[in-house]
Amino acid sequence: MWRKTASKYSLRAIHSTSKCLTTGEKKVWSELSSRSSSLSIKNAKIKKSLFEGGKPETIVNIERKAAYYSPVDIDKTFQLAYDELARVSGDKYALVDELKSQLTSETDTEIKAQLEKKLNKALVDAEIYNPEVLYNFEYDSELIDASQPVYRKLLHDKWKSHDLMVLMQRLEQLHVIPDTLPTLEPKVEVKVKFPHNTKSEFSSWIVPGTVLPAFAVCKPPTIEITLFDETAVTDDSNSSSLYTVVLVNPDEPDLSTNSFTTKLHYGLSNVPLSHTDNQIDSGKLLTDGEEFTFSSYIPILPEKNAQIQRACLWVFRQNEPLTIKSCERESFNIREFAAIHNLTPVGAHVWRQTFDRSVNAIREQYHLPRGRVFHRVRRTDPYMG
Amino acid sequence: MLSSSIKSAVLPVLRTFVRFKSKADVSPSTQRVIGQMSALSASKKQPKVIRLSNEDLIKHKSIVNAWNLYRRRKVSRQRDQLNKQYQSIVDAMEDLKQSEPELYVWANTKQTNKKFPLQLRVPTDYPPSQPWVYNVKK
Amino acid sequence: MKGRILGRISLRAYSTDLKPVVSSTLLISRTPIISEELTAFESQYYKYNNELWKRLMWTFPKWYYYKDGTISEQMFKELNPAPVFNNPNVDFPNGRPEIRQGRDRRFKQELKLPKTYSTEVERADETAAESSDNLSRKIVPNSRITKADETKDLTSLERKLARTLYLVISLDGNKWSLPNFEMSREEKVPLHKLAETGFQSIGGETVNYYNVSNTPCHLHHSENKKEYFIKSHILAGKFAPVDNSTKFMWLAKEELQEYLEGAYYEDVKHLFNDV
Amino acid sequence: MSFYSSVSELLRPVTQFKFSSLVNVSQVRNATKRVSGSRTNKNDSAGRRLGPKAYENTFVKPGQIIMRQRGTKIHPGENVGIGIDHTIYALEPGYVKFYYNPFHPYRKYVGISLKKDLDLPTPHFEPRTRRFGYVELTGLDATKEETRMSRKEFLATPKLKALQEEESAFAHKTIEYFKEQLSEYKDTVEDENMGAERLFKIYQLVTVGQPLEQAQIQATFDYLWDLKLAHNGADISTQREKYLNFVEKFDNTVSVDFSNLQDAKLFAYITPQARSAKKQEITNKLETSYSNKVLKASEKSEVMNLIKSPGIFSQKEQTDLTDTFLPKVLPLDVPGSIIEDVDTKKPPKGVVITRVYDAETKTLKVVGRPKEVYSN
Repeated sequence: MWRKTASKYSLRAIHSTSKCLTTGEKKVWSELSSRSSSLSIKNAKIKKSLFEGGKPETIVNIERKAAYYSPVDIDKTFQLAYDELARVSGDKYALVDELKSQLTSETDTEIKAQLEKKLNKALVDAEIYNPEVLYNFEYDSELIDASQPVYRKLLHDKWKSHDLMVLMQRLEQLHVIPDTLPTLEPKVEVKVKFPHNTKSEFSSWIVPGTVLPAFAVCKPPTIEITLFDETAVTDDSNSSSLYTVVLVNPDEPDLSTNSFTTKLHYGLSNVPLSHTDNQIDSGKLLTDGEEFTFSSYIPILPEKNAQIQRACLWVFRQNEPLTIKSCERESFNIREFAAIHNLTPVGAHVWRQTFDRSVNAIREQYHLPRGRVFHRVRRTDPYMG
Repeated sequence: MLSSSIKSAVLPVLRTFVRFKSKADVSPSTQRVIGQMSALSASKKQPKVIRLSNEDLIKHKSIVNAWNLYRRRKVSRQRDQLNKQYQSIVDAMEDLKQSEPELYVWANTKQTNKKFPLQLRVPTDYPPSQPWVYNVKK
Repeated sequence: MKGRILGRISLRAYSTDLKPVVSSTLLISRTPIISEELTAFESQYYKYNNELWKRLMWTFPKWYYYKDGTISEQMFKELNPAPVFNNPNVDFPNGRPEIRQGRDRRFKQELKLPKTYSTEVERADETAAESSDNLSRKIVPNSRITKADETKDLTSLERKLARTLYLVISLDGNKWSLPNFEMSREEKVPLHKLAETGFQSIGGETVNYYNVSNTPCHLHHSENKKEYFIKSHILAGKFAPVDNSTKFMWLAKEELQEYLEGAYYEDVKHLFNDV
Repeated sequence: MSFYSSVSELLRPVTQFKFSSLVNVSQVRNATKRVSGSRTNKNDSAGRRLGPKAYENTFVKPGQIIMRQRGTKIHPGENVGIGIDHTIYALEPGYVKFYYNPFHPYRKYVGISLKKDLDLPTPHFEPRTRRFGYVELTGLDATKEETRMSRKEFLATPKLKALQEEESAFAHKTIEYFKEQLSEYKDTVEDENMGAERLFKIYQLVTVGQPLEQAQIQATFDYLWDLKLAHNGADISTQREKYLNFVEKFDNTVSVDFSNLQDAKLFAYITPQARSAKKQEITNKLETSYSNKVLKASEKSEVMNLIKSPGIFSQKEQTDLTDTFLPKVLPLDVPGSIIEDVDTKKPPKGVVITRVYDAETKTLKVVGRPKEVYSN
């Protein structure tokens, strides 16, 4: 049986070698009335060179373009491959339609949740091989639309393949876990940058574990929290989409016990986040900053010879809206804080700081007392706690 | 032995024929070893690395994706058919066991002196000059 | 012991007349002689990969196979002239060449080797037999499409060399079926023996075949009849019906769908090979 | 948390063993001993004095040796180090504890607990107990220690200072320049100083890769944050309101082309929609009237002006457009860019003779090309 369909399909494929978007099957990915426009390539020229061959439009330089040679027969093979992929996608879209109709008639919430999970998977499967989606994901970051399940899947895979591993390595090796919280099951990607910086080495996203000078962290950071799981889809009434962000320094010297205490440096709560609106940036702080902040930002300003200190940023998912009036900064117990407010840690980030020449000026700006100075040789006095 | 046609092909070449002296000051045996080694080594013989443009990378990825899907579909179809065939053997034997125990015993007896036929051939890309053997000697 | 069992079974057979008739169906197939036909996508994919592979191949070590100053080297040089080198005073509108060892590294190397046969002149005095003995002759493969394919001879064993063919017969010229042989109620024989003797009786004397197993591969129930299928391959010879009114054909899977009865085909179709 | 609860059962520390049971094993020599000895049994050496030097719950100081051994009979655990000959020594002052580690169930460990009643190993999900160990300095010592530099810092200081001066000079110059240019917009921009400083901040943020709109927001945020800090918690709502009003007016009045600051020009603000429309318009114009033909010098400068129109294209877009419409050498397939029948010995004026490789015939061709096909 399959042979019949295969031969029929191959005949059609031969007739449509160079012309695309003509046959019925190809409509799956060229039809844009029910699909988001972010699933197709925006630049018409690049789209044409992808489907009809010729010199690549992504090479702008005219000489390099002329000197470029595509692999032999790639266009013809691509057309046949596209037919094959579109056919598979067509089956998946049929499944999507079926699941959607089932969803509208279903009333049981549990079955509905299962159906939604299936629907999401079908939507991913229907687009995951779309060459236009792959192109946009690789080369056109503007078109990555996190409201589409397929882009979320691609983003998640990319995160897991590198950034997540780097983060977990740094969290463990720098003992952020278990010094602040026991452990972390990462569910969201947390990216941090300090956008007030005008030096290129400090203005981009921070790699976990980097040592930063005080002037580079003197104003509140932009925090990007990318949500991957489908349950976190937000609408305003749904309280599970509210997040709490806490920045702590577990290395604040405590001379009375000859040990360390944890200090709270920044606290945000009730921050609504969704797949598309996922940044806590200056714009948001400018308009709603007062509402979110329960503990305003004070940079970590290590004292001379107090060694390197860790800035641990934790992102929690809230189970209900919180009313945190204010919080004691000194001797902050983050475990207790999470337990009291019923918070689930979903993401974390860490950078490090040490004393540098910009510390004193920033202390003055923030009206903080001058920092203590410690002897540079470590003594053998025992622990007093 | 050179055929006459080859000789005719060689003749125009002979006019440019020059016998060279050995270029290097090495013995012929050493030269031969050098030739053999260099034929095996990669130096200067490697092609340029293929650097694909963005479009071509996506095209290549899509081709590979499509191929993997295609193969997966084909293999799973074959596996399904084999499963069905096995199931129908089981069904037939179960039925035989119930209705015709005697035939079941015969059908289940191992054929010990049976040999795989040498005449069964692996398919080739092009057929032999006589595709089928008609005269059977018993 | 065996006699006792036999006696009991025959007794039981007599006692109920409604017991279905046992029969054996021979599923005799001609296995493919040539490789599978590729689909358009398959052949295109292989072609594409082959081109990539050629592009990434090492340069042919000419100096190893053709010694400097020999006749064969001269012939090779004439066939493969050196490409234009990267002259800085020349404009190359489509990229500057990168020549290493007489090959442009940007492309696959296209080599022409001296042919062992002449392309123009055929020797007049050379007979066909002589030319087939000639080791330096040009190799021309046989066509994958045979005469039987062209004349659409459905009884030929030389048709559709790339497919598995199955024998179907028709006793009256209208109803086609796989060869089926009923077992007598008096004397029981093994199913595969029944199929073999039946096949030989209708015209399989001149066939060299190989019975895959004595185990039936399928059971088809029809009204008051049980058909057990026995798999077999034809190795050589020809099916020649004893009775002239018996018609036969060698058919591939899709053709069987046309000739066999619908419900019957649906029941047995998984036994037929797709290739 | 669920992971923690599921695993914590498994990771509960194994009960500590008494150290005495480790060392109280009496030695047994199993090899037979000949009465008369042998040739190989004559060179006996002195004992190496191996074994534990500190016992369970002994208080040790940093550097004190806990165990001498051949190989790791006992592995180093928390707050201890191991030497080249596997000697285990203390890194922190505290109490010696011998223990098993659930992650390596067949190893014996020795570690130092900072408190006598704290058992080792520390539970896997509990925070570590850490000692600070530095003493606070006061008075003159503190000032001296604070100003003390590392050699690296000391050597880099003059360079850093020069760099800082250069930066501030550039900032001053640019702000002055912006002020000068802002005088044109006097009727709408009241505070030139504030405007010029804002423009400079936006310029700095744009050069590190922020989009213009985001840079504007960031500049506002930074200004208000500094304002808040300067007032130390006092009410700043009036100043805030004032600045936000100023920003709204200013950003809608004037903007600067940041693609090349050397000849930066202020220009009247255009909305993003208007900008993209203009972009489209210029690209269309370039494509219809200036592509695929040999351009005269005047036309070339027109193209350049179009590409450099202030505030329309980014730096990257400008180079891309220049590459496309003003290439170094015009391709051969452009009509009129090749003059086939030309006297190669005496080419006419304005014609350059070149050799060109023809890919079809795989030969070299001598052709004449008008001077205009070359960009310079």
